[in-house]
Amino acid sequence: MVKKQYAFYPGCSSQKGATASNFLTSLDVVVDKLGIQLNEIPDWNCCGASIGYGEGGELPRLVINARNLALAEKELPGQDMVSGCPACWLATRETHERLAEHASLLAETNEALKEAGLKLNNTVKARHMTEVLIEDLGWEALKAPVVKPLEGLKIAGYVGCQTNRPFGIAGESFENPKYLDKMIETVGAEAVRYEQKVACCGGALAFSEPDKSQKQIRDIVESAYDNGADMIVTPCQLCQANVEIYQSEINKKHGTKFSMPVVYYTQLMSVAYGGSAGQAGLDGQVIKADKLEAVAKK
Amino acid sequence: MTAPIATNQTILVVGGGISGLTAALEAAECGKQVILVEKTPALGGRTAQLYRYFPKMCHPTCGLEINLKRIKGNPNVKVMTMTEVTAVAGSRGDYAVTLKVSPRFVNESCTACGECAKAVQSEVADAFNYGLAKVKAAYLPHAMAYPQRYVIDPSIVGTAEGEAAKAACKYGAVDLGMKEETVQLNVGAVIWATGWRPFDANRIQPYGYDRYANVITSVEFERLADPHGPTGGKLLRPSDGKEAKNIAFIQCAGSRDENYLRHCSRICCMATLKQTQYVREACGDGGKSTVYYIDIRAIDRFEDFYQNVQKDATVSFVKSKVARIAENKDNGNPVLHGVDTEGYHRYAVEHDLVVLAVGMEPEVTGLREQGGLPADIIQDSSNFIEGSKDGGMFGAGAASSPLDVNRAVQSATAASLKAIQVIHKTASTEAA
Amino acid sequence: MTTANQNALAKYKNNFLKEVEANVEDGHWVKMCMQCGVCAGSCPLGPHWEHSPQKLFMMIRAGKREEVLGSDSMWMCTSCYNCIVRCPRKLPITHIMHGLANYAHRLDLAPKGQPTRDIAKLFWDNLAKTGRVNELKFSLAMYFKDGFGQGVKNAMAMQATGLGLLKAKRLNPMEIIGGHKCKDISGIKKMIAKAREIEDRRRGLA
Amino acid sequence: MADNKFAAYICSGCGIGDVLNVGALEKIAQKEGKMAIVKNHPFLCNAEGVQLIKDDIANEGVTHLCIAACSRRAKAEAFSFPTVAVSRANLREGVLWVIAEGADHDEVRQEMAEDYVRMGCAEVKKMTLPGGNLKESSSKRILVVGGGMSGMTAALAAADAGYETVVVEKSGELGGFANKLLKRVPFSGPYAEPQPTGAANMTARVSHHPLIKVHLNSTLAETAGAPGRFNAKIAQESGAVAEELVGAIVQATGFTTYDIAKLPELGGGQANVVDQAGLEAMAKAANGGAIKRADGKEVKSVVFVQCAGQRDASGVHLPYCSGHCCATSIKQAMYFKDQNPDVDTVVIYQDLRVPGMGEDFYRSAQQKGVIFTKGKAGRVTGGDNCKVEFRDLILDEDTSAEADLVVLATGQVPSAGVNLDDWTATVTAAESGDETAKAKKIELQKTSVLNLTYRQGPDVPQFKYGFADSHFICFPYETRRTGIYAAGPVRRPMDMLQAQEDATGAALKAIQAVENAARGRAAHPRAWDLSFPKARLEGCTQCKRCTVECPFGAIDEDEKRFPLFNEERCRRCGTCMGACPVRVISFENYSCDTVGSQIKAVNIPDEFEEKPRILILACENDAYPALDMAGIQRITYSAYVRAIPVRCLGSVNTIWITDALNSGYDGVMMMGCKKGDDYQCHFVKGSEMAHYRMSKIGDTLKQLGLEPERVQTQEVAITDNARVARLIDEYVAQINEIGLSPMKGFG
Repeated sequence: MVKKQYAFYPGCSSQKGATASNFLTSLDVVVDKLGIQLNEIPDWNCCGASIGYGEGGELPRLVINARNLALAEKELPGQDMVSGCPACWLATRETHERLAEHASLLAETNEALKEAGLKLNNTVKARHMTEVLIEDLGWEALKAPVVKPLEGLKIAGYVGCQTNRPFGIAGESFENPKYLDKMIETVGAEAVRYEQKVACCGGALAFSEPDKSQKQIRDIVESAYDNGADMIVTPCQLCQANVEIYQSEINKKHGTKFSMPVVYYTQLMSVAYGGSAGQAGLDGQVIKADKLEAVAKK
Repeated sequence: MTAPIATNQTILVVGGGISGLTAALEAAECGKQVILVEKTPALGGRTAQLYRYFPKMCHPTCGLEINLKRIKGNPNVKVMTMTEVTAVAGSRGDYAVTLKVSPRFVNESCTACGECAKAVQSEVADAFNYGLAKVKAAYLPHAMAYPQRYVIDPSIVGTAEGEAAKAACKYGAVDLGMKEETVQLNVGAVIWATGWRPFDANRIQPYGYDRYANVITSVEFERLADPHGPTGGKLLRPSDGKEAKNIAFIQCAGSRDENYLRHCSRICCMATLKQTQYVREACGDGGKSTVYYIDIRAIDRFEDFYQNVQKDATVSFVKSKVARIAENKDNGNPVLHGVDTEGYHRYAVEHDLVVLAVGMEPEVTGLREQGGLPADIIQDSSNFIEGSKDGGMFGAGAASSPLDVNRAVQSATAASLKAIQVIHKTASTEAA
Repeated sequence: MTTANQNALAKYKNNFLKEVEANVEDGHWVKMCMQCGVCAGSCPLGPHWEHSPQKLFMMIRAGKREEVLGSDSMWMCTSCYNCIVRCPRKLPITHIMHGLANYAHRLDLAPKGQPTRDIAKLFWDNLAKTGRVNELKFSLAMYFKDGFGQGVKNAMAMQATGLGLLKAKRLNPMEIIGGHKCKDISGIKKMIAKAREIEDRRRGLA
Repeated sequence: MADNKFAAYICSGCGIGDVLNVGALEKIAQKEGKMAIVKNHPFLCNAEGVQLIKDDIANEGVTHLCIAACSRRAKAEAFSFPTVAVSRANLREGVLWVIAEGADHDEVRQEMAEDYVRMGCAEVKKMTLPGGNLKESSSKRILVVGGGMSGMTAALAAADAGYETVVVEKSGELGGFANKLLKRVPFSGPYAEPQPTGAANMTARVSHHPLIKVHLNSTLAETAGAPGRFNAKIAQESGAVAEELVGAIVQATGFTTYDIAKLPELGGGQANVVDQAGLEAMAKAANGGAIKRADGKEVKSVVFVQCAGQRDASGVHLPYCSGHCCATSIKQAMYFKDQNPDVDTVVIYQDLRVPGMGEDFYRSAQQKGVIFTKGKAGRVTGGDNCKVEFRDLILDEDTSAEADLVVLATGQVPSAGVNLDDWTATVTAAESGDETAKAKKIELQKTSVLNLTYRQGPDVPQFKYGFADSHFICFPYETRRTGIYAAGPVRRPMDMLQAQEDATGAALKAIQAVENAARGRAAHPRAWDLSFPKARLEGCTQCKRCTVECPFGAIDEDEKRFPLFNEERCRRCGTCMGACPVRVISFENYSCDTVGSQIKAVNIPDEFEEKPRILILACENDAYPALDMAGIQRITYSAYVRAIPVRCLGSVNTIWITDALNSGYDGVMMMGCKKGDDYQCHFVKGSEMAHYRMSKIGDTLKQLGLEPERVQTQEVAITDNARVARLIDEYVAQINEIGLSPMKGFG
């Protein structure tokens, strides 16, 4: 069958050996089963993430993102840009929209891009992987490849911030988006109702303000436990890292016994679609997602 | 039904709320022929669903009684209920109007004796109480309903219950064979008194109206406070029927917000100040009202009402747009999160009940398809009616701007004269 | 005092609002705030702010330049975007906070040693070097930003975490030598330099 | 006129026939009611039943009929027979639906129904069909007092509807306050920019309108007469007096701005501190250029202080908010910004009040760079460098702003003429020979706007804070001086948009008044009423109670101090009838007799039967509907009460009470609406008066040897369906407590 083509922007954290490498691993099975072809944007660069502003300022941030858009425009014409990482997506989409809105900024941007031998017409649409799955394929298509429904798994869908605000998924509310729960149910698991669905994990401040952001993380994990979740699932690389990695810190500081696995929605899909634990990147968990591995081993 | 006689000397008033009633009566009491059409089964509109008015704390039904008496005593006004305008053709001084009359399944013979209701068991949502209660599927819309005639809900037509209702009526008033009808009229001028509707609170996601039982709207609160309402006037909260004593009022719920309504709905501040006095009436010194606001817009003479409420020890004011509402799972209390901007004080407080002072939007929006307004109508950015291009149709009351009752009546009275000007001009030019 | 700061002071005298409108990302929105405070209540790190966004906007209108730019409040922004989606006047508050922080940083009026400020700089330098972020170097840099001794402490403190990632092959020791990078590094460097130059010119900071 | 023929029609529908002995009711109508024709019908309100009645009117010459069926509030259209006198005996809502079911109530229920039939017959016998009082010579011209925006709007609105209009303006030109404005706030989308006032165009239209006559430099020296025949004497600059015969009056006399000299703490009177009117003058002088101060200096910074001398709880300044000032300051700040964006404009407000689409106007000002600061101004000092000290309520600190100019947003003070409470007090004092009062009366007279020759004083009553507003939320034009309607800022603080709407509404009411007067009909709230009070002057004792107590100033006194009724001013409430100690005042269809005969018609059981009889006199607007709706909701109450609806408790004549007690009633309940400041009475003081009169009845009761409890007055709201039933049962219990009346059998 004809595969859907997208200009793929993996983002730094998804690179081999980086904090979200397991996301990329798990994505392979998913795109394969769903007939999606991801064409990596050649020589893409970092988006500046949400912390880039401090030193980067406005125009330099716009410019580095414009470079990726320009590369996609040039090398992969006619393809939407899709990113797996909310921060990458957000920065790129913001750039796309602000340059569309302000001609002067676009001119300045191109003046800078010229230094890298590029020009931006700003024609590429920047999208997030979840957007593509839901809007371009639809729930039926996402359900079709399920061979190992994740029966009995109780999962807390943690949407977090940047896949949800300010753009979000079409038709979803900022306060109570339902698409992640729907994904959980699509792969045969049970979606847990809890309060922290769209709470912030502290984001980039996990490094600079550990106590403050770990307070956020603690609330999230606690609430997941209180509502009987076996694991947390998220579409966000930074959320995944923060919520999983710092549990040990929190345990140390507060004597809690957190050991709540945090996985990507693609890992759920990968397993449900018949992928092995390895293919689902489950070996990449700092806190092992045993129940999910068990299904994978079935 | 037979279409009433109408000519280019007739004024059509669309909407039987306080504005429509006023527009119709003021013209009729000047000797003009008026046809008053109302979408629902009874006149009175949203004011009839209010418990008290600000600032006098008097009862809207008192004025309604007088207006109904005026209607009963005035042959110049022809009332058509369950009727909607579906099309308007022609122009100033000579309009051809198409009306859709929905079946009531009860004819003029009804004496309101109530036997049909006794014969019926199944219930439907009580529109008069904003769905907070249920009524029999054969019902009188409310105690003061005019026309004083029962309604058979379509849901039981064609069922055994429908037949039972028919059998129970000694007067042959139940007519299950009624069909929707289309009526054509010629009129000289049209007054659109189509009123307002409360903004859909579900859309204000941070406040969780769709998720938390104890977050309700200001119009629902009116029904709770009303002795004729579903709780007999007790402030019982939905989740557990407990009496609510500590109540939060959130202003600008939808209004003054570019995510929802651009405009300020004008009435909500006074409505809330009034409702804090419902709490006092119900709970005395044991009650507690907290008003979360951006600006208190107690305009002109109403200022003294505001000053008196400020003196009330049970009422406090917080200058803050509440950021979000969570729910205390243990007791069902809504928890309000936000910041008091007068000096920056953060709060996270529980209340028994939250009342959203929802904004007003026009009941009939800008939609041009059936049931919408004719293309000739000029509307502002919030779809309120500014007038018509040909100057023969007028907005009145809350259809023209978010207005309190007093100003809606003022607006309707003015609209009435503008309509009279139109038909007088037609008459004089025809005479000439 | 930096020359940038002197220039700004000279140019805008006592009209801080005009300065913000001209020099701060989305600063022209500040005047549209109606002081409802929904942003203040929506921020996850709100409790740690000295001044909430809406209050900062009022302070800007009141010309409290040093207090605003010297504040560490906007450095508390986690970029969660709650304030943006709830603002009834549709102010891009998150961006304004980023803009204020960046402006304060450029004029060197931002608090010294403000951790987010320092890390933001490290992060940017890190990505500007190769075009991509090198997480290991970035983390190490973070640990050692306050000197060697503190660095060791930090590293030890985070050892469990680090080892965890290492085990999970999500932290690659080989990154210390080389690691991911873009091909056209020089182009990227020139491009960023140019962008900075244009922006500074526009803001009169050059 | 043909002989009277009386008929009674008893409906046995809605279960009446199942529960009541209709045959017995018929007999009573014949024997006791003396009805020539008595018929019953199983469904009287349907076409056939109604036709039965119509035929008897046509063929049998029936002139008076009593319909014993449902409440008078039900089936009004079906039972409308305009050519005959009609009474309604309320068997359904009044008996069937409120008396507990079951055999043990059959007897008392039947007795109650029989009494209502007796009452219905007795009432109709005393009624005559109101003929109305058509006036051939009635004037349909409209007088508009005041030539400002409100006045001009009213004049044009009436004239465009085809009514001749006379405008009286005290100044030398039309336009009023609007002439002082550079621009006005926008009335329609996009609500972003100040707009031309349009005063000039309007002035031109008014001046050239064929149906409008304008008197400039003129005031009202005297206004005599009544709706349809007001005679206005217009004093002109020349000293000449013109006379205009008009049918109704719109008072659009506007407002004056609150004097900033009264605000020294806010810099009032100091250099470069002006009010909004002052700023308009400067803006007009600038004529599109930079706005300059008195000293010629160009204004580079301006601070607007909102609520200056308004919303004042201390009682020193205006307690109210004038509504328009926030938008006005926004507009004025735009004057500066539009001319030069670099001018610093700061608005210091407590609550920014720009309702409706005004929110967009506010946004537009912010967009233009106007700074809004929530704060409370403390001290303002004028001079070359003005300073406004204020509390910044957001930053929670005392601070100050310096500016070239300070604008104080002061309020509107209505020009409503003489305060009638003040007037009445002065007149009473003057009449008792108080010299200073006499002098004051002359001074007050000078301040009058209308100079009405009414006994109740020269101007319209003021509602609150000197505004000539209506007391009613549902009826903003419900005036206390029939045919005279206040419009614009004299009625209530308002902006130009509302004023123009208001003036249009007032013009309609004026048109209505002249039409009603011509037809000899009452005005709102009894617009359909063709009855009017008649007095048998030969019996009058000139006690003046009627003239004093008429809430609408409808009754003057002739030189011999006999009452002079101006029926066109009359609202048919019957207060005069209730006031009259010798009972010489009556309406065709409502009189001491129509009610008195009902009271007497009730069958009073002797004391041994232990069946008390309690008379209820219920206000027909609130209490009677409440009783009715108790029935509709099937709330039961005692069968010992007999309810009679009255137009207003003010119309209750004490003779009814004494007659009732004399004839053996055990108690009388009077149910009226709320009294006091927030009174509900559409006839102003009816309820209050009843309470007052009943407080006086104590002596009479003593003479009769009766307990004071035997007469009770209650405030009843229309929503009191359940409460009214409770009140009745409690009162019955109380009466049983004190025992039955000793007067039985003497009546």
